[in-house]
Amino acid sequence: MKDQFPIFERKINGKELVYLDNAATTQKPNQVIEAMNDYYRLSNANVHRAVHTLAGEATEGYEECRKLLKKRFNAGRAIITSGTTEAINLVAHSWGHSNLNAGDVVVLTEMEHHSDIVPWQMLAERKSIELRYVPVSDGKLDMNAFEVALEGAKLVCVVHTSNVLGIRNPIEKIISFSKNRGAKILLDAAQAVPHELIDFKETGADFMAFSAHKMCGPTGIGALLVSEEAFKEMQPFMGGGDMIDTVTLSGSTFQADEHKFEAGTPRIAEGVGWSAALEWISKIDLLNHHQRLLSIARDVKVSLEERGMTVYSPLGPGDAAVISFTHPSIHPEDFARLLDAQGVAVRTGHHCAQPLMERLGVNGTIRASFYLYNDHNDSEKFLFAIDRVMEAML
Amino acid sequence: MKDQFPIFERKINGKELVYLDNAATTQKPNQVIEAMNDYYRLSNANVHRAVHTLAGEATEGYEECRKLLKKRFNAGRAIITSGTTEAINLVAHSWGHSNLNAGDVVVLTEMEHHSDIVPWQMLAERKSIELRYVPVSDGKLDMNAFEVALEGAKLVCVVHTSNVLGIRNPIEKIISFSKNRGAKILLDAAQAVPHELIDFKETGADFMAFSAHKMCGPTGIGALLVSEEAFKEMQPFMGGGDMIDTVTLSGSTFQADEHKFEAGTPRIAEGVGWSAALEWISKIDLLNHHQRLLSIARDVKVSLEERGMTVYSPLGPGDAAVISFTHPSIHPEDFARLLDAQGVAVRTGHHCAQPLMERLGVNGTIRASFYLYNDHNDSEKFLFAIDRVMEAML
Amino acid sequence: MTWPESVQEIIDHFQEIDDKFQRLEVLMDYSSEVNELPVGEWNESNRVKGCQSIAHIEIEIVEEKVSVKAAADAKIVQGLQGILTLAINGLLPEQVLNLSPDFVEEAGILNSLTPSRSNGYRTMFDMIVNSIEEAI
Amino acid sequence: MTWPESVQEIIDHFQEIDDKFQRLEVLMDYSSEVNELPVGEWNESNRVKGCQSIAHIEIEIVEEKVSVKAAADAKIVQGLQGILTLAINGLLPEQVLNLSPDFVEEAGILNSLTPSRSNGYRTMFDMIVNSIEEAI
Ligand SMILES: Cc1ncc(COP(=O)(O)O)c(C=O)c1O
Ligand SMILES: Cc1ncc(COP(=O)(O)O)c(C=O)c1O
Repeated sequence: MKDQFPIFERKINGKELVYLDNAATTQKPNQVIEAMNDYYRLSNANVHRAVHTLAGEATEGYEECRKLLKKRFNAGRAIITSGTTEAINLVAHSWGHSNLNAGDVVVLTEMEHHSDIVPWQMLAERKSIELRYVPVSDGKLDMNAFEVALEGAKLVCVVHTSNVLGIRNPIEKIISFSKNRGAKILLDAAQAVPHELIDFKETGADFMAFSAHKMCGPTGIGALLVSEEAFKEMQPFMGGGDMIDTVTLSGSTFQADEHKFEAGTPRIAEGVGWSAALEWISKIDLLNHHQRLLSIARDVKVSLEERGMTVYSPLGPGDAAVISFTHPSIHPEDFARLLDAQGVAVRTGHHCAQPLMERLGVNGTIRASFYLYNDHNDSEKFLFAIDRVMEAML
Repeated sequence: MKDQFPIFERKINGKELVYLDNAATTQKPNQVIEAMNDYYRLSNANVHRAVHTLAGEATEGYEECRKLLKKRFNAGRAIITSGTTEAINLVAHSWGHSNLNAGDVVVLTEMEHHSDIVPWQMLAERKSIELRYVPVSDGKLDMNAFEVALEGAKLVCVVHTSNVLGIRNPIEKIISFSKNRGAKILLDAAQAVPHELIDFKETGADFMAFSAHKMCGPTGIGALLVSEEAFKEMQPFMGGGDMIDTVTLSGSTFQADEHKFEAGTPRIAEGVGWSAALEWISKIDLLNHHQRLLSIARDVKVSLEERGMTVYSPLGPGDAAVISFTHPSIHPEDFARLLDAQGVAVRTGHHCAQPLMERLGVNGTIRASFYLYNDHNDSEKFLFAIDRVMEAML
Repeated sequence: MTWPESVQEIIDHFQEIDDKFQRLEVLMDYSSEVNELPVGEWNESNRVKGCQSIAHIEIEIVEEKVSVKAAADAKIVQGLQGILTLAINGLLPEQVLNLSPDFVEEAGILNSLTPSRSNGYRTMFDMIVNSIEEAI
Repeated sequence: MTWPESVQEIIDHFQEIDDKFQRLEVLMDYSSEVNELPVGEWNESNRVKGCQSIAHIEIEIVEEKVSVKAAADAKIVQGLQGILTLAINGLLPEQVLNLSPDFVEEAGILNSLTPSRSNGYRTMFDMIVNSIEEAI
């Protein structure tokens, strides 16, 4: 599959690229790059309310993205944002601000990405909302504590698949518990949609946020899927062109559909690129790759442990092929730089999940995350590079 | 110059493209398209806090955009946003929310784009702020009324150059009056930066918002320049990755610089593309082109008036080459479609400025807006196409 | 697919023309086929949303047959309404419900408009279908 | 540009090596040149901001000469600190102020790090310059 991704023709420090930083962002196949290229070369124009040919093509191209999102994820409403982070902030502002009041409870988990913590802390400060964090124990969400935390909750925000540990949380259970208690549910699916096909309506969630760039699409675009019920409760977030129906000096009325939440010139080229990525990925057997990558990751985990590493990722059946580990004496940053010198790209640090780091009792980890184009060859080179680092450092 | 813009190789309905919808979005030169292409083919990675080669390159590429913005516009602070609209909403949320209180006055004008009206209406509703609109008379801001409106104003928001009429407002005067009264100033420079080089510090403004896509850059990215004084008064807007310093369950601290306002994975490829556009445009003699285009536009205006059109654009010395007009009996939409059939792209409608339309006493206009690559050839074809429409319709 | 004769004539008419400008001219000619909906009867429920221009369309069942009235300030939109009128007016409700909106594509009419235009047309077609479904 | 002899030696040393991995190894060797800043003296003002790793650097003027103390948990960062120590320690303040931070680029040291790393290095160099300017 690597031949569909032009970046693998590139040499890094004279070596073939072993790209294991997929949880941060994935590489882009030719189709995606070409689609954006063609857009700028052939159809570039501003969208909506326009009647010339280019503008029509641009509008169709951009709106195609929404159609594909709705189709792929079986969603009634797909709001296009600049990414997962904006999508979650959108929920905090346009749903949270008008539906949560002093004393109301929002349940989060210790496993959340900062993008699903900070917006709620900011809202909590403004509106005196109570935040409850479900603890992680043994690398898993404590489901008993979750049930306790649910008491009186209006909203539950949970990461579907952890970007640090690859753990897929028991979201079916979480959603059914939450709904039974009358709470709305937001899924941070940034790490989930690259690895599995999610039927949004079937999950029963109210909001689902994710980014294009983690699923072979471009930077600068993402989406928020919304249930019909929650959609009705949302107020506009940002104001501007495209989201209004009429504007007068004494006040404005807004569009009725998703455009209400998409103020200003939208991410047109990005929408075209994401459409191409969605088309591309729709032809991929994700389940098959998931099993293949998980099996590679499990082998790597064993090898790392044999070399004295602590591996934090359980790599259970539904988990993504993400391995977080540390070495007892080699600093993650040194480790990563010495891997980079051998063409191996991994990420180090807190992975935007400091509370989870705290829980794991580390400052940071080294994270190797696998995706569709990775294979045994990559894992062998990775382990080989690890050995060279250890030789040099110990 | 057209040969630097691949889109002009394209035929529209069998005709050469006459692109006169530049106020909506401009076309992109090869360098810009290639830069993004190369980014995705060679350097794609997520930015910040990472130590591998691709991530380093991506970070440098993205941060280069900020450097170029600061340099070109002589600004101390450049926050990267998804466009003008987000930039203005950012001011409303992160400065307005914490610095404006019930009864405070914000001065706007009737000439504003919806993106500089609706965010303030939304804030006014939440915080009981008073909005005052400076009227337009004879197609100009009423400066006497402006002085009256300034009484007690905390913030003045004004469009530097009108997207409907091309008028360049007397912003030097507006800023000095406003500063004398102690009000902060936001410039909506979406239509200004494509046409003139602005020294932000020299203007004395506190905020300046604009979009890349209107100055040969990509979609999905824009900027807010901020004075040092105003920057200190800004609170975070969206929360998430990259904008924090530390996150704990009991609260978070934020970055000190512009990153504080850039939550989540930024617009990386877009930043790379905009950098290329900024480099490209820095080699263009904007003043020279401005005079050339204005002179073309003035000739066109005369020709349109000879044909019985009402032209609303004064096309004064500093104005952009934007011509808004209507025909007494032909509907703008019919007009635009019949022009499109001849390869001519213009925009029709309210141009996201309904209050100004109201003031002009029309539902909408036809707008032809010229940019660097337009020439006499285009204006001739445009007039020729107009004649054919009139022949067919009258 | 075979269309009602009235529709087939329209398709044939359009297919003879290559030039987009001329197709738009022909489209505007059909504006005279509209049975005008008087301004006094314009309301939110018969307004065609998402159009730049002002457009209204109203469907009634008169003596078991579909009757279309419409109005638009832009002539091209009124031309589309004229074609819809020719295609639908006087048919039985069931016949209309069996009709596919695609004929204008087949005829290359939408082709002569910009793609996003199709929304306005689709909206009108959907409004017709909804009105008929409600009425029967 | 000519560098102080101590710096020139470092540059020469690095320029002999082609392989990035080996350059990093050499860089780490320099970590032993650091005069350690004890943990008790770590504070916000000597913390190197924007580093992933923990890093501190403190400058004093002792008997009119510059004295550098530093600490970092990552060995590569400590190696950079070691090189800065060799380049600067014992010089007169004015000599340091005349020094350009570019020598590590010249030597290809930064080259062997990722570009964004340069920020951490630059930060340290700027901290040194600022401390000296404040002290004199
Ligand atoms: C004057 C003015 N302000 C604001 C905007 C909004 O810019 P954007 O849609 O790129 O956010 C525009 C462009 O549409 C404009 O012309
Ligand atoms: C689980 C999770 N949530 C949220 C985000 C934020 O996504 P983005 O930075 O694209 O907004 C990420 C990625 O960094 C993530 O992994």
